[in-house]
Formats: sequence, C-alpha cells, structure tokens
Amino acid sequence: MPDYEIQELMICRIAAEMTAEGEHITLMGSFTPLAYAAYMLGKLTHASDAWLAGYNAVGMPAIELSFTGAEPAAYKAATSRASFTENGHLFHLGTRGLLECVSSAQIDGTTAINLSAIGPYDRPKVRLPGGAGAPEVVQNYRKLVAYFSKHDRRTLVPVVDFATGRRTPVGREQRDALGMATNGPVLIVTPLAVLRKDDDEAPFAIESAHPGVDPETIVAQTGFELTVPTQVPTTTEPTGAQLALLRERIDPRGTARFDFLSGAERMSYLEQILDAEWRRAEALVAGSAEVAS
Amino acid sequence: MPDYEIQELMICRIAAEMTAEGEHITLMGSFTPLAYAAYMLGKLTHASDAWLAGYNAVGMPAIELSFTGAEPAAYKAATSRASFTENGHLFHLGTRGLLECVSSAQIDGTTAINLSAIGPYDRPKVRLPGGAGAPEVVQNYRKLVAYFSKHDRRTLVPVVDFATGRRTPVGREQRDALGMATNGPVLIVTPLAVLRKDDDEAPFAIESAHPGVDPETIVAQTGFELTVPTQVPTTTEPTGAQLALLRERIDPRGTARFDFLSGAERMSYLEQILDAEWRRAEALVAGSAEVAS
Amino acid sequence: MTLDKTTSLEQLPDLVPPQATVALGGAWFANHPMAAVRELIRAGRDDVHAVALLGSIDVDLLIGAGALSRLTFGMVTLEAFGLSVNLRHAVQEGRLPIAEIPALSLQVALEAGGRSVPFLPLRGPVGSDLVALHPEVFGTATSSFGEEAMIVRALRPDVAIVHALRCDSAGNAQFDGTYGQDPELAKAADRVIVTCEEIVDRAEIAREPHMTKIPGFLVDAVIEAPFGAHPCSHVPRYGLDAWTIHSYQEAALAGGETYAAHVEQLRSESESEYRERVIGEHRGRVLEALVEAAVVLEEE
Amino acid sequence: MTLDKTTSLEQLPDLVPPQATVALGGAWFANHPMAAVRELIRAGRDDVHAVALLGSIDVDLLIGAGALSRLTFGMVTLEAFGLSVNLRHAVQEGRLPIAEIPALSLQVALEAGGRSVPFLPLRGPVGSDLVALHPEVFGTATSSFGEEAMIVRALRPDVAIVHALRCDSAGNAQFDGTYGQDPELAKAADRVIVTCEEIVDRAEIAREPHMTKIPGFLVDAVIEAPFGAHPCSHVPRYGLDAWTIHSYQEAALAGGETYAAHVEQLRSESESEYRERVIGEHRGRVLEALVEAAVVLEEE
Repeated sequence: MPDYEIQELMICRIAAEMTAEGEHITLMGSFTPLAYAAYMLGKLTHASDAWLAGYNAVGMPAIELSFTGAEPAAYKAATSRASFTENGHLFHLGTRGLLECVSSAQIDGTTAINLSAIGPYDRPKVRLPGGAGAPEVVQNYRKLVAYFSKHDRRTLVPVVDFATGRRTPVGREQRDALGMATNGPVLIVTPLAVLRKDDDEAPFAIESAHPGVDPETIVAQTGFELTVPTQVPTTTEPTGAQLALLRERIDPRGTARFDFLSGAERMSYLEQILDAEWRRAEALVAGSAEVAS
Repeated sequence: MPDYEIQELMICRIAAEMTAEGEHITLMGSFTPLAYAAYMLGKLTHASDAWLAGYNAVGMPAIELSFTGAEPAAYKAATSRASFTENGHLFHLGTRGLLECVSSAQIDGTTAINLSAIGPYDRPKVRLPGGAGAPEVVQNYRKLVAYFSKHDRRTLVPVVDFATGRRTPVGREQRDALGMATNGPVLIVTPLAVLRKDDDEAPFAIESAHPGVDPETIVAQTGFELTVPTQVPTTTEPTGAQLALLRERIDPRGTARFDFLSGAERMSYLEQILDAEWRRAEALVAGSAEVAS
Repeated sequence: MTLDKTTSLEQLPDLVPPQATVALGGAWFANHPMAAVRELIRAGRDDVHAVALLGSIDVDLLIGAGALSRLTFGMVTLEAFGLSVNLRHAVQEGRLPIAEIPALSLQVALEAGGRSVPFLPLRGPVGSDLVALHPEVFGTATSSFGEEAMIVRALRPDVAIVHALRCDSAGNAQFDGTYGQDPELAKAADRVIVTCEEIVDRAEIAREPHMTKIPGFLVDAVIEAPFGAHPCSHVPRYGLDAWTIHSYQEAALAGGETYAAHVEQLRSESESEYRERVIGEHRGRVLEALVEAAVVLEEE
Repeated sequence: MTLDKTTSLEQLPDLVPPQATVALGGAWFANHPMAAVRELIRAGRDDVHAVALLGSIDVDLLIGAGALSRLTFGMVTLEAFGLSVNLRHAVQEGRLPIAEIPALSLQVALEAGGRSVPFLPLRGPVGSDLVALHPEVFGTATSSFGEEAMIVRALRPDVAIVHALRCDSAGNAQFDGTYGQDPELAKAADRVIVTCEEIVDRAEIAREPHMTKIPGFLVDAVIEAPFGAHPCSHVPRYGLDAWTIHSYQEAALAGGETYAAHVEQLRSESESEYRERVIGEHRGRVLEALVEAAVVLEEE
C-alpha cells in the first residue's frame, strides 16, 4: 500500500465519479485544485472520452495544475470557444452538465450549501464570496459532489445559516419525473469519509469510511443525522499509478495540498508554489533573451 | 437629365432610406437584387457608416451584385460572424434592425403582405414560398420599405388573401409607447410611385409620383384606398453619379433589371448573366492553370 | 480523446428513425446538407418530417422524390429560378401536410428546445395570420411581474443534419462562411449528424477553435461528403452551382417523366458517382473559383 | 467605414453617468477591466452601482476605494488569497447595499435585457434562499400551454465595461482567451465601453472575424489600455500576476493606513505611471511568459 496524503485519497474517490457520458460535459471555472485534480485524473485514466470545458475553452484536454497556468493551459489545445452564457444554457441550466464538485463553508443534511454568510444574512459575522453559478449547477448537473477540507460540526451543520443553493429533489425518480438530469446520489467527500444521499426523505448515509476512521468519529463530527450501515466499507485507497500521475504529471507542485493547510503555513506554502511558477516563466524569458542575443 | 431605367429610380429612392444610425444594422439574406443594390448604393454614398450584415457575415462592406458572388463576397471583408439565431435576437426580434426591404405577391392598405398563398390558404391556387423571417422583421425594424416590380390591382390589393406578416401598429407614437423601433412611415415603392403610411387610422398616401406618371393612374392601379395630396411631388430622379455607381461598380451585369422582366425574356436574361459569371470564374481557373504550368 | 463518431454516408438513413422529425441545416441556396438529402432519397424514404427554416432545392427535391410525410418551414424558394415547383404541386393538390412558421419564431422554438426550457418569449410576428393558424407553436405567457409576452413553444427535432466545412472524429464541426442557424439545430435535436467537406485531425480543429460552431459533445455521427452541399454553395470552399440548379428547375417545371428520370438517376448512383457525373474536375474548379471571383467594392 | 469611437482612458469616467449601473466584464481572476476600474477610482467616483457576475480584485478595489454605492453580484473572491476583505467589511458593517444573485440567473437576466424581452425562463436555482430574497429578479411565468416556469426579469445596465484583446476604431472587439459573458453584457447595456490591449486596423479584425465576440455596432467607446486587465490575466497576452494580487491582499488585510496608502498611490498616478511602477519591462515579460509556461498534459 503506497503512502498517500488525505487529499490524494479524496481526489481519487472523486475522480471515480468522472465518467465519459456521451453528450455530457464538465465545466471548470476558477482554479479549485482538488476538483481540478480529480477531473484531470479521471480524464487521464478511465474517462479519456469525457468532455471538459475550462473558462471559455470547450473541449480542453487534461492540463497541469497551477495557480497561474490553469487558465492559459485550458485554451491551448481546446477545440472550441463559447460565451459563459451559451455554455450556461447548455450545461448549467440545461441537461448536459456532468459532474459538479463544489466546496462551501457549510452543508446540511438537505444538501443545502452555504457560500453566502455565517450569521444573519443581513448583518453577517462573516460575509462569504457568494455561490457564483453553484445555486443553479447543484440543481441541474447529473452528479454532485460536495467536498470539504475539514469534517466537523461547524462545516457539516444541522441547518445552514443560509442556503445559497440546494439540490431538490435528490431522488432519481423524482428528478426523472421533472425531466432533470441525474445519475446517482449526492456525495459528500471529506477527510474522514464519503457520505451519500439517494433519497429526499432519508438522511445521508456513510458510503465508506477512510482507512483508520471509525464510524463513531464520523457521526460525532457530523452535525446532521447520518445513517450508519451495519458494515461500513473502507474507502478505496489510491493506487500507485494514480499517485504517480497526480504527483508527477497532474499536480507536480502540490497545489491540491494547499486547501488542507491553514494560517501562516498556508500562505507560506502558496508563496513557495508561486515562486516556482514565477521561476519557470522567468526562465522562458531568459531563454528567449539568450536566443535573441 | 440622364437616361435611367425604372428600377434604377426605385433603387435610388430606397437607398435614401439607408442611413447610418448608430447601433442599428441592416441584414441581408437571400440575394434580392433590387434591395441589395439600394443597400450598396447607400453604403457607398451618404451612409458609409451604416452597418450591414449578409448571411452570417456581420460588418460586411459594400459588394458587387451577382447571383453566385453575393454570398462569398459578404464574407470576404466582414468583421465578424454570428449565427442567424443570435442576429435574430439582436436585429430582427430586438430593437436594432434598421431597414427592411421586402417584396411580396400582394400588399394591402393595412401593410399586410402575402408571401404564403394566392387563393384559399388550405388549398391554394398558388402556393407561395412563405415569408422566411419577414413576419417578424416587418414588425420590428425601424424602417420598412415594400417594393414591387409591378404596380397593379393584383399586387396592391384591397385585402390580401393571407397576411403572412403585417406591421402593427404603424404610427410612431403607438410604436414608441410599446417600446418598438421606429423611424418613419411604411413605404411602398413601385414602378409608378412612392406611397407612404404614417398612421394606422389613415390610408396610404401618394408621397411622390414617378416622372411622367399622373396620380389618377396610380389610384386606378391601386386596389386599396389612397390619399392624394393636392400637389403630388415628383420622385427625385437618379443623378449621374448614382447611375455610374450602380452601372459600373455595384451592378455591372444588371442583376436588378431581372425582376422587371417576365416569361422567356426573364429566363434568357438570367442565363446571360450566369454565363458571364461562369466565364469570370472559369478565367480564374484557366489563369491559375497557366501559372501552374 | 479517442471518440470515433465517423461513419459512411450510406449509413446515414439508418440514423434517421422512421417518421423522424429532421431539421435540415443551411439557408436559402447556401449550405444545405444535399449529400444527406440525396442519400435519404436513395434509401427510398417516404416518412420524413422535414423542418426547413429557409429551404430551397433541398426541400423541393425531397418533396419531388416523395421522401416527406410532412413539412415544417419558414420559406422554400428557388429564388431567381422560380417558385418551388414540387412544394406548389404537393400543397395545391393537398398531398403534403405543412406547418408554415415564420422563420425567426421557428429559430427561437428550436433554441428553446436546445435550452430545455418549455418556451421562450419573443417580439414575434404580431399581425401575421400564421400566429392564429399555429396555436401549437404560438402562445402567451404572463409573468408574476404582470407582463404578458408572446411566446413560442420549445421544439426538439429527433434529428438534425448539417453540413460543415470540416469536422474531427469527435464531432467538433467548423464553419467559416454561411452556417445559418445550424448550431441551434444541433443543440435542439436528439441526434445530430454532421456531414462535412473533410474529416480532419483534432489538432487541426484546435488550431482554429473559434471556427468550431458545433462542439463535438452535441454530435452523434460524422460523415465525410466532399461537395456535400452541391449544388448549393459552401463558402469559402465553393460557390453556388446556379447552372445545375437551373437544369434542376427545368426538370421540375417539366415534371412527369422528365422529373421522374432525374430522381431515378440520383437513386441509381452512389454519391461518388453523382460527384463524377454532375461535378467532375473542371466544374469543381470553377465552382471553387466563384468564391475568388466574388467582388468586394471597398475593403474599408 | 470611417466611424471613430476611440477615446482616452482619462475620458472614461465622463462616459459613466452619475449613479450609473455598470456591468464589469471578466470572470474570477481573468480579464476584468482593471485599467477602467483604476480610472474610476482616480476620478474619485463614489456613486457606481457595480454589476459583477464573478468578481475578484476589481470589486474589492472599487469597494475599498469607496467607489461603489451598490453592488449586484454572483461571487466576489480572492480565491487562494482569501475572502474579499473589503466586501466583508462593507457588508458586515452594513455600509454597502448588495444584491446577491446566482451568477447564471444574472447572466440570463442580462441576456433578456439584450434581447429586449421582459423576462426569460430558466431551470433556475430552485432551493436557494436567494430566490425568495430577490423577488425583483425571480418570478414565474405561466404559459397559455399550461406550463409554469421560473423566470428572471430583464436587466439593462446603463454601462458595460469590458477589456478586449484588440479592437478597431468602429468597436469590433476581439478576444481569444477568457471572455466570460462579456458579449452578453455588451448586448444588454445602453452604453458599451471597450478597453483593449491594442487598437488595430479594420483589416486586422477582418482577418480573424471569428474572434470578434462583440460586433462594433454595439460599442460606443474604444480605449487602448495595454495591460488593461492587470493584475488579472488576459490570455493569451499575459497570465495572472498572482504576486501583485498577493501584495494587494496583504494591504487589504492590513487595512487602515496601509490600504489607504495603496489607494492613494493609484489615485496619484496616471495609468501609464501605474504600468511603469507596477509592471515594468521585466515583470511584463514574465507575465507574458506565464502563458507559454502553462502545461497541457495531452494534446490528444
């Protein structure tokens, strides 16, 4: 069993959701390392035919993760361009969206996510960024994965302070009846476990506990009701091949670890990565200056 | 006074409606020589800043008229491309359409045009082509000119057999109140006269009679009620400069005359023009074969 | 990506289910998927419900060959060459059920289909008798804000067939000249068939990503069909074969055995035999040269 | 065409009427019209109602400099660098009226504005508390066919400001990389201001007509502003200046005199002095090289 970090296990679990499904497509916006890593891992392994779009670049191939490079890389070998509004109608508001990975400050047992405010909405304790297109996307994509770098009762809460978005209904039959895209449950992927909700009337259940995590810890750290199966499976660990792909090709500078750090450590880690990104670009400038002289 | 043919006078009168009006644009579809000639004449004279689109080519410059060349010429120096649907929302269904020139089998005093059927709609005597986008366009453009190669009671009829489209309301105040684009009356331009309608409650009036045409003839040949002013102005004749532009640059092969011919003469005229178009293209093939050998 | 959606023109009729509603790309004399039209006729189809926004010889030929069971259209005309003879006869004799829908409204109905919304509001053809004639398309919607708007109901054809300049095997379809409302047809239809002048590598598509008007994820089948719009134009590859259209119209006007022989000829030959017979090397070059011959009066 | 819509960046604030609703182009850290943002701040504006679908440093800076009277937004974030400090403070202290509208719904509201229709139906954010919070945006429409759909009401900003790669004097604006929903902003707004990396001849635009995402007839003013998105990216011209954004965020987090000095510095210099001070020749080249440095893992 290879050594791995927790975000690597999470990436591999989410990547399993990344499937090639005909006319369905996954669109990436702002650079969110863990989600990007999962998409790329899927695309480079079992889901090579999956459609990806990044920013206005549609049909993009897999790219290396980078804070400054993700956006330009998306354009380099993409097969088309489309306005966000046009893509919005096709994927986000239509029925062709495949896999949405969303992270939020809070989530509750109804699938409500809070990206708006901690505390009263009108005079919040913490004003959060807002949901961008998540309120529509969580509702319309075939698959929804909510992921979190912490699994605690402040994140997985009894009731969100504010529902920026929510998937409703969740159940496949109810969604089919409304002509809404669906292909599976709502998943929550955290550093402790994978939770899943298949049914509007039933709570989230533990789908699997990560190696070394007992179900009691998961329940204790979760603010909403959980169904605990009698046999709790263990989350599949990353394979050596997956880890090699992640570490050597997809995310060689380890951007996905960033969200799992906090405080000063977090900022100094970011600075290190950015230093490396600067040096790589600067070397290209020096290289062409050399050629020119 | 230079010699001119009747379609040249009509072209010059319609060209006067072609004005550069900021964000407004005129879109051309299938090749209709007289309308194309009027647009080009306007663009090459007083309305050089007017926006034109042809097919999917937006921001096209003036082009030479040709049955096989109009479409490719539209693309050659245009500044952008857009789907018909996108342009439809901007111009035809929005408020940015400038000048629509339409021809139909029949028109009546309400501005109704018939492009659908002569005789009963369900079992017509003559099934006509249909209106394409005219039903929406006559309703939404700032200016509407209906032109005809014949002025008689079979064309300008008491009531159309079928209203494929109609501008309603016509009056500026009523249109303004509905937020609809407008800049002037509905014009009818024929080989005899220019008719105009400013007001929904009033009939068309004679705006001007072409040189040598008396108002009585116009009234006698018109199937709907006409207001005849006490002094009927004479339609302005083409200038030498306009005729030179039309004959030497815009329409050197005389495509605009085509619609004013009928029967065997019409087809043989078309064949002549097409022969000339073929020879021009064939000469290019021969030219490049020579270069290659 | 290893997606391979390529197939042959001969397979095309099998991709069009019985009684399918089929939206045809192109506009007026530009860029209709004529190779596909000919192939449907070769297959002896008589059950197609065609949706043609701005049709010409495509629709006339389908009607003349008896391929249509129904027609939804905005316009069908042979322009300078005259009315669509076969449309005239079929409708005047009550042989073809039609739905004549103003073309912009039809575009928006298809757009609604592509968006998975039930209807879209528009500044529609108020004043047209076609509105009252088509209550299945035109309606009104009242908003909770108190506004009332004319709407068109969403239309989702079973199949769209469009002709592109080039396409890769994953279905990324590029156009440079006229593409009409082909992208919206592709978004609206359940199945999308792209015929194209040539199938190219993904890398060639990626070099001109702005020319990809139909992204591959919308496309189900890709078919190489050189001169696949002929006798219509496909700018910038070739111009309109007005001369072949003129002969066609003469056959249509003659009708009877003359026209039947025309259809029989098409049925008896493959598409490559058609190209050899009707286009050939010299005519092909002249048709290409029409694009170069077209004159812009001012480059501005 | 002799249309000349070019003007200088210094004139931009005069093109933004008092209390105007101003839609800002770009998305996340890409392609915000930052030179225009700085110029509004230089002009001492305090009355702008910004509409920011996916904002970052553009909105944070406008708030921090006191330029906004109101904010309509889908998201404002400094991503890896943290929350938008100035948005946090302004909202938490009740100093800035906001309308938080899910970004896709906001896009569709702007699209409706550009189409001159009163509303558009959409598969909207059912389940979001923002729907009930914004009855001025979200409603329902009932069709005469009996369907009910969620709708958003049309939004027409007074002004849109977008940053393009290049533009001609008639306003034809081209983009190659990220252009977000800039075309729809341009269609919706009464007045459209395009800043661009360079003003080019019409002929250069006509050589790449597929890259013209905003046709000139929609545009009112064209302003050359090299590095006009900095410190945001403008792909493929230059990448994100993450280092300058990092310093900015440190100033914002420090607040008080440190942040005031940052704003004062911007106010005291012209845009070309800004470029000289913050970017300079070497940094400019490195930012350009970021695009080349970005790695594609498979060309497929």
